[in-house]
Amino acid sequence: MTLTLLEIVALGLLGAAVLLSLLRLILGPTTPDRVVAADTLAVITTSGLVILAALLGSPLYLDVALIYGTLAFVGVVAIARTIEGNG
Amino acid sequence: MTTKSIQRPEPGFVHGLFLYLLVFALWMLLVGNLDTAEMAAGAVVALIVTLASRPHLSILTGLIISPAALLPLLRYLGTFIVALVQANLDMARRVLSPSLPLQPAVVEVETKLKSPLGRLILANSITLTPGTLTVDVQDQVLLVHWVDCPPGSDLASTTQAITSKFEQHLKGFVL
Amino acid sequence: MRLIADLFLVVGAAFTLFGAIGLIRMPDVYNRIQAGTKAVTLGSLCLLIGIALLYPAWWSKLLVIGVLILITNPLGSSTIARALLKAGVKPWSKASVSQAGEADR
Amino acid sequence: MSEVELWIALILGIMMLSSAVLALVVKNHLAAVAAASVVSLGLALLFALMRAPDVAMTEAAVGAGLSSLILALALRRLGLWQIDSGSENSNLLSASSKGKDDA
Repeated sequence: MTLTLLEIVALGLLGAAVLLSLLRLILGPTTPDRVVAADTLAVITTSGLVILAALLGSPLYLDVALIYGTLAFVGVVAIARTIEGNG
Repeated sequence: MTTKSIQRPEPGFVHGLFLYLLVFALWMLLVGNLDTAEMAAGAVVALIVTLASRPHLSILTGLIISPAALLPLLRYLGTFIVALVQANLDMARRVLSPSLPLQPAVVEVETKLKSPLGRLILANSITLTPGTLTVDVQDQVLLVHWVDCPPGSDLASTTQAITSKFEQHLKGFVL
Repeated sequence: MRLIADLFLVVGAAFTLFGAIGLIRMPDVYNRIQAGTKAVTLGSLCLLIGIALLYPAWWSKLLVIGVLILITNPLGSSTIARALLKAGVKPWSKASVSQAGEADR
Repeated sequence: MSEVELWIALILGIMMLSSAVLALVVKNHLAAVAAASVVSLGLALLFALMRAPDVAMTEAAVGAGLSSLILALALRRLGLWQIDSGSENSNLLSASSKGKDDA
């Protein structure tokens, strides 16, 4: 599909958001900052997969987004339990 | 996160049926068409899932399952969406302003909801409303991290204002 | 139709960008969690609505993904915040600590 | 490949490379797990961009979900879960994370 100008602007904003979150992941002075940045990146990626599905015009990629969203949540909860220690 | 002080009633047949219908609806949404074979497979799978999750069914006992609960649910969703958009506009204004107006504090908020499910929904909605983040849920008390706690304000009344907006609708469909 | 969908897409991407800016600018972990989770949740929902307007045939799966994000994202950030509090990370506050809430565990 | 896909691939490449390097150099194990999950996240998107949804699905399931789950739980079992207080930035986190040393 051919993209309109607004869609290209939206993609650019999303790319900037990814890069800024990545900056927080790299800089982030503490470990919790990095975990939060990874969590945010995971959610952005989930919606990014949906946008990719629209870009490629195939609903197959929606399943990838669904699985990714579910399992990223599981991973985040596991990391949080690890931070919590034996609480 | 289970609280032992709460008396949980035994989950009845209605809750099992509710979960069955929920899983079946999820199956149909994932399949995306109304094929007869798919519906039969969905019925079987939903039955298996419902039977397998019997020991954990007690989380649903907080739910009031009746047609009269539908209206509060819709009103709650409306309030929630408005609050979500407000929260984002507020956060955008806060983030974009150069001086970064912040006055964070952790406050305690009491809730009147009794069931774990109700507290879960309340905590989730508080996380998504302007300037607040639920940190922990102890029995009756939610620990809420608040971005902009105005100095000198009356903590008790302002924090009640956070919850009461949701509670009055939530009371309609959860205990 | 295309225009409305595009507007939703741009608004969603802008909210996501605000969330990322908040992630950079906020002074401590709790505030970063707040900025991140709120803005990214609404941003993702707006993006999903935009895609649903572009491809109306996909509504069912998009609905499932939207509900999934709406439930899991605040839950996940709340879990992280709770773990941080239990691990003893103190919330940041301005120089005048006197007004801060006293709910210290 | 159209031009838009090239730009997306560029951003994904930056993301994967930098977080892979971060996973190697960072001191804290938990931060390394988070960085590694970001790498597999970018890899899943890259596979989807190359029109391989099945591989992307596997990568999303194994890389993003299960590997971070298993690694985090292993760190917890081994008692390596201490969070650091960062690089001496007293304004950000003052004298924190000393709370629980009794693993």
